[in-house]
Amino acid sequence: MRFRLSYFVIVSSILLFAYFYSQNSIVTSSVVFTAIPFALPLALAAMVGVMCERTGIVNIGIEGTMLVSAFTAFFLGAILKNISAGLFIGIMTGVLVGLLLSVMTITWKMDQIIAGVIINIMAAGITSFLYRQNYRIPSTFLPIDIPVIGDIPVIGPIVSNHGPITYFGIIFIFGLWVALYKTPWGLRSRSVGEHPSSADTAGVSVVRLRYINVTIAGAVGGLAGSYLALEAVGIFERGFTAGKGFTALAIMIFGRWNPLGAFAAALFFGLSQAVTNQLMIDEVVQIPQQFVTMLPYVLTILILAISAGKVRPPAAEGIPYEKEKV
Amino acid sequence: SSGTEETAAITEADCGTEGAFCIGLVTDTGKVDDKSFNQSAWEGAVAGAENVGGFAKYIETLDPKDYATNIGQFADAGYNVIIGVGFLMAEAMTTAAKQYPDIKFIGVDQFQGEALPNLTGLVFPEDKAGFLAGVLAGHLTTSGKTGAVLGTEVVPPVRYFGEGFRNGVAYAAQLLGKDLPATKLIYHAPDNAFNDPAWGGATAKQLLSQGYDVIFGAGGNTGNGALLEIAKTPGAYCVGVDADQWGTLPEAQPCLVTSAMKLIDKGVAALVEAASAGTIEGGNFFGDVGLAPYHDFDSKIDSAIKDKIAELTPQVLDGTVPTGVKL
Amino acid sequence: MAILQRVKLQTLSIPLLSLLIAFIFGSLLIAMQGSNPLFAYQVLFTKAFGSIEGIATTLAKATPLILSGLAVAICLRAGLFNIGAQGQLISGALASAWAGYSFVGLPFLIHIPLALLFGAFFGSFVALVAGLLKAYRGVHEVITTIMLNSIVIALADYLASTPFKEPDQPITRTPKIEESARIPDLFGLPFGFFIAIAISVVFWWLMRRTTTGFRIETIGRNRNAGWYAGISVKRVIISSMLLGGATAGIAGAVETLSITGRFEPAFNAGLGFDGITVALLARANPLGVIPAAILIGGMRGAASTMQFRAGVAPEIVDLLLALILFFVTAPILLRLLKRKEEGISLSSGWSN
Amino acid sequence: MTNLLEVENLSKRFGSVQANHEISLTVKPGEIVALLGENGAGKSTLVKAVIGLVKPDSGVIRVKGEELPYGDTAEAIARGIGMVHQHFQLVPVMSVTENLVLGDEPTKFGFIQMQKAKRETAELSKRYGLAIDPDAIIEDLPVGMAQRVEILKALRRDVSLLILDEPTAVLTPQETDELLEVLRNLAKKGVGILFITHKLREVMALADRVVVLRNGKLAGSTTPKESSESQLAQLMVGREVVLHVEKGPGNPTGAALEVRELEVLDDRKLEAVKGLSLQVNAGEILGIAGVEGNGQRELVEAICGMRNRRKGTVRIAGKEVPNLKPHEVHAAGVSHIPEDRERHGLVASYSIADNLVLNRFDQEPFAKGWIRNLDAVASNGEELVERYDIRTPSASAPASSLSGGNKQKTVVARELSQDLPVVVASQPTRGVDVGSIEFIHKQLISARDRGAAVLLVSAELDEILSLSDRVAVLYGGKIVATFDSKFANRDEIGRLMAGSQGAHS
Ligand SMILES: Nc1ncnc2c1ncn2[C@@H]1O[C@H](COP(=O)(O)OP(=O)(O)OP(=O)(O)O)[C@@H](O)[C@H]1O
Ligand SMILES: Nc1ncnc2c1ncn2[C@@H]1O[C@H](COP(=O)(O)OP(=O)(O)OP(=O)(O)O)[C@@H](O)[C@H]1O
Ligand SMILES: [Mg+2]
Ligand SMILES: [Mg+2]
Repeated sequence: MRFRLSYFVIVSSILLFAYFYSQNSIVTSSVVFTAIPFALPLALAAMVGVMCERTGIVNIGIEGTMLVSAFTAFFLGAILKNISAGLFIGIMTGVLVGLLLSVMTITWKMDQIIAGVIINIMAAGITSFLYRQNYRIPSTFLPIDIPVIGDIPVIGPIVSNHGPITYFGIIFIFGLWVALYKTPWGLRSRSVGEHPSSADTAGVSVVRLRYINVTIAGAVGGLAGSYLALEAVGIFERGFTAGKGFTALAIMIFGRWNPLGAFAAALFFGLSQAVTNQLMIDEVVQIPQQFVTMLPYVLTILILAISAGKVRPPAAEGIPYEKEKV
Repeated sequence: SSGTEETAAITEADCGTEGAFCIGLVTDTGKVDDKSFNQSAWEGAVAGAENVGGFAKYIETLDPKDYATNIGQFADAGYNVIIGVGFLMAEAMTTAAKQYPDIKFIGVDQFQGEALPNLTGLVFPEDKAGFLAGVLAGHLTTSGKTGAVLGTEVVPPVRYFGEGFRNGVAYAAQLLGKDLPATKLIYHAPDNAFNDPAWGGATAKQLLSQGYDVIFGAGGNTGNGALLEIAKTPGAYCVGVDADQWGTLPEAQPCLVTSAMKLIDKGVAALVEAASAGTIEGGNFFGDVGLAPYHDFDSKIDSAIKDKIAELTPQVLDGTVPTGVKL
Repeated sequence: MAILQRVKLQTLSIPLLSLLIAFIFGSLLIAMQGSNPLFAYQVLFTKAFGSIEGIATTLAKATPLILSGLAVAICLRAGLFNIGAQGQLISGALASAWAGYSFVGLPFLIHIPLALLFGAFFGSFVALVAGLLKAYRGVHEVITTIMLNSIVIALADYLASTPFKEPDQPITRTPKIEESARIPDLFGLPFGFFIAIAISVVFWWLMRRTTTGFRIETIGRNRNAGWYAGISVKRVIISSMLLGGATAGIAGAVETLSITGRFEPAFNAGLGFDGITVALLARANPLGVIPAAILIGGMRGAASTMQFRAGVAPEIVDLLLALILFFVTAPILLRLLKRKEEGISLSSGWSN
Repeated sequence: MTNLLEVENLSKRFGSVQANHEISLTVKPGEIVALLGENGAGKSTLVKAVIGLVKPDSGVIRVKGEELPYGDTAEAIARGIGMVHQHFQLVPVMSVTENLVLGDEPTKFGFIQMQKAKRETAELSKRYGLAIDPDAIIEDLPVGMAQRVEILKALRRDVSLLILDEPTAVLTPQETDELLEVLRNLAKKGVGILFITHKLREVMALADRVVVLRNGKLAGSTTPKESSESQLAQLMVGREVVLHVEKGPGNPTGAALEVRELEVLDDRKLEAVKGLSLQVNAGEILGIAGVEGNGQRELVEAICGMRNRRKGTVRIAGKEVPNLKPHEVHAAGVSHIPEDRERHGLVASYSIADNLVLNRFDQEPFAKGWIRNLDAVASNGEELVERYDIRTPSASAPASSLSGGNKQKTVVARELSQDLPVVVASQPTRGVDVGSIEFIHKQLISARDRGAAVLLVSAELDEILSLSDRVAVLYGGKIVATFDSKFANRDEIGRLMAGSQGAHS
């Protein structure tokens, strides 16, 4: 059933693309090309959610993780005049936030939603409090023109010319999918998220695995934040994550806690942003602009309402694991 | 940041006493270091204070419902001039001006319908700046495609800038006898409109990939996001907004051919000085708008174009050449 | 009796101690900024609670937070995470503003309740969409409420900038409401505050003493057992979303009718999101939201004075809030006090 | 011969409960030791300490003479301990194979070799004679199958000590016999077995040695040869227990529950009940015997309003009831002791008193109109706690604080205290200790004696045979035979349950 759904989505996407491409190849490529930068921060942020929730930890602190990582990535990148160092520091900041979330939710067994809210408020406050002007990074991570692939007709212009974090991010998403479904780590992680005592009784340390995964997820959140600061725009501003971490939660659920599903959902979002823009560019619509901007949100609700079915989240999510209560 | 700017003569403690000249500035919900109009207004206040030997201080507003309270803090502390930034504060300013007739109020971006003697609206014909930038853009474009990445349509200055720019391009087409397609105006959704640089950048990418080669970025950080993206693309031009962004956003220099300026700092400083001198009048005060210098692009722009812009500037500013933007 | 005292002591001592520790941490940050923390706190406190006007401001700030906190709390009780209080609140604010300026010549005894009703109705209408989708299609309320927030914000913006816009001026806002729709002050305190208190008490009573409250609580704790015991899961989902939405709508309406006097998008920014913090701080207890909201309201109301007098950036308030929430919920203090840990669990993921 | 397992003076306290107090125990290779005790005696705690799921407060655990670190499950498994847990430790959404390899996956280049794992699973299942589909998803399996997976999971890692915590609670008699056979064979190969159960019959049939716990302490140790079932029961409970159900003759009057031509689908939309008819008279207990998965659950759920009927009628006290919700069926006169008490029977975080009115909270006297009468709820709670012997310090304590047996008594108290004309009891004593079983049985009989029609569904054939006035055998969604229990023959019923044709009486 799920497989057929994904096939259906893939096939109809290709058909739609082919149709529009035959109508106007430049605009169509451009819209799909632009969907990627719109989608990438959402997709990476959604991976944070997927990784945490698959091991049973609800993470609504993604927004805060991105914000504070973007902050350190940018300012240390600027101070050290080295964006690679900034990227490293941004990721390490994410790791620290992941560890903080781990301590709160795994060791202290705090309510996971509260823990996420704390991270969000704290991140917004501290980055705004410490913000200073007149810092510049030497340059951003620049788009890469991929030699052979870039020359392939139709596909080349879409997949080439993105920045290195974008490529790494997409590879990571596919890698995460493989790891989650094909490796011992993935099987154990999913078990811990579904039924932690089963994993525990099989000799898998629930606490350790959750720590590892939430921390790695933090690093991914750091990557998403660094992407915004160092690749997408090259500046840091207060609150400039603009709610992407929350939209990512919806994307994660939309994608059914599956890395590729979430990536597809993020692409759908990115695509609807790009299409929205294109509608304004082509002035095909005379309806008020607010209605155009509502479009992706309305579409998402409609699609979910129609295709719905009950999405089933990892069963142990949100519940602290009490080892002795097996 | 302590939020104060002292000059040798006067300190905060003197405010409210005879002979002290104190200027208070209330930001809108942005911060005073927003690289945008709050910052420009504050810089103007500081410059004004320095010139007249006064003292300046700001309060950053968190919640738009606090405008009146924050204005009241300065009023109660005996400040002589209170500057309110942003058109959303207009109502609170009017109320305060009536309540404190002895204090001079300066409302940045606040058009005054009815004139109060102690309330001066510092307003700008943004459409004219946008128009001039548009004319330049119309001359510079090789693909003929021009666009603008903007904050939300519902904030009037943004719309004036954008539509002015579009009409400017159309005017250039007429001048050149070319058939340029209309400039595309892309507005962000109202939510978070001025603080979504990632959206601005990606939208600029979309325009660039469809061959748009002169793009106007106007909308706080959102617009800045567009400029930064364009700066990565060789051969494309971008146009900044408000201040001369050559200085405020140096990262955009590779593409920044000019900025559609609206000189808030200069206007605020002038009004502060007028207040100090007692020459300030109620009603509207029109601040300066115009194009920023071309900086490094000066040598790359055809002198015929530069001459044309120079010739057109006074005509647009005095209204002989109408921008056609409905205000 | 002794047990009662111990319980009371614990419920008070932890939050107070958390407050203290948060402020100590905060003072480090303030000192780092080059200001005097003690002076800053003194300003903060005297501004928020040191005078009648200060208290009035604090309570006025707290009023919408109590209500939006309730809107989140009541849904949490039913096991639903209502991130949509913001959208519901905006919808209520706009609807009440419309009712406030469109009906002319009504006596205030009719006009105010009517406008409040409009707020409640449209707030709950937005929530209803999420409730129906959850109950009948199983679409998760977190997605729908996030999406609905964006939709409502855009829609309200359109309405306030086009059909409902105050004519002859450029700002996106509705006309001012009629005087007859203005909620007056009572004893120098905002009357809306008393409405909010009354609604909290009603909710508290509802959850404690009525069968409706029992239904909501049962579904929140064990959906299967509740269904088995004859409680309609669908009805509880829908009715708690409706209740939450109506409360958020009233939050927007009270704010419009007593403070802002019209709908203007920026006026309602963040109120619904603060409601989440309030509800969590109060552990979803309908009476607990009152002190939580007063705390947040007081700090927010006094932040600009603190900046004015002590030169401290107002963001410090957010940091203090996060720290307080942290210390209230982290078990560190409980361990320090050697108290038996009581787990608070409001959420059990998206599945519940 | 050295001991395989030595536990010395092991103690563990949970808050105010001393779950284990200075317990010592040994298991030799090839020995089968049964561990007995009431609910809450500390059996599970003890074995969980051995496998490292619980950290003891003090004491020593040695495996093959070497000390085992506290709380290290992976280490315990590595030293050859396998355990079948009291509650399923299987990931419901995953396949049998995935569950089996979890924690010890065959890999190549870091990837799981799923094909190899599946082959291993098939081999394993063949080796122990426990047939199972490697690709089946756990949550689709009937409990008996799931239990097989549990057992295979424990056996997969070459165990030298196998611990089983109530493995037969969910098995049919046949399955139980198969399991006991597997265990005997393992013991022959030198595997030590530590076996927890509430079923004395199994102890007598299997164990070499019996260790009894009471209140967390060692109450005694014996062998099946030296003692009888009732002696064991007495050792467990500390008093004499009537193992044999005492009941007078039934006094059946007219039909109180009639089911005609019932057809019901299961969760997978397959027909589980196929045109079934039955009748339970007032003042009689009708027991449904059958191997789990033959439609018992669907039958009960269809009667009690938890599942829609596709076809057929249900009459209660002569009145036909349509497809209803559970509480409406209750209102029509049916008490229901649900199979899954944690899921449907109780709200764990609610007080016992609230749980005792869970299906009547909105009725007089517990509510007047819209307002709950908390005093009435509290006094009802106290009364029932007293009357039904629910062991708790207070009726206002949360239900989660109760032991399994007392949780079940709470549900029984709620359902039977209402004197409704029909009682449907589904697995009423599953996982409950002998003392509580005795009590629950008495309650069911007294319900019958006051004139209720009792429909009893249980996987325990002994329970069915001793309690029922009539026994109906369910096979393949149909009633294949009905006996008067006086003439019922255990073997014949067993054969009918397994699907072979038999004579009708
Ligand atoms: N815990 C459960 N066990 C078995 N089936 C269930 C359970 N919960 C729900 N169902 C099934 O799902 C159906 C829909 O569930 P839901 O609880 O939403 O219905 P409801 O409470 O009867 O609502 P309404 O009265 O609005 O129809 C039920 O009619 C029932 O068949
Ligand atoms: N994690 C825990 N926290 C608190 N108390 C516990 C915990 N686990 C067990 N207990 C308590 O310890 C005692 C022994 O429990 P245990 O599970 O060992 O009993 P048992 O003999 O296995 O009972 P049963 O036959 O019902 O399975 C009980 O009173 C139980 O309530
Ligand atoms: Mg139903
Ligand atoms: Mg046990």
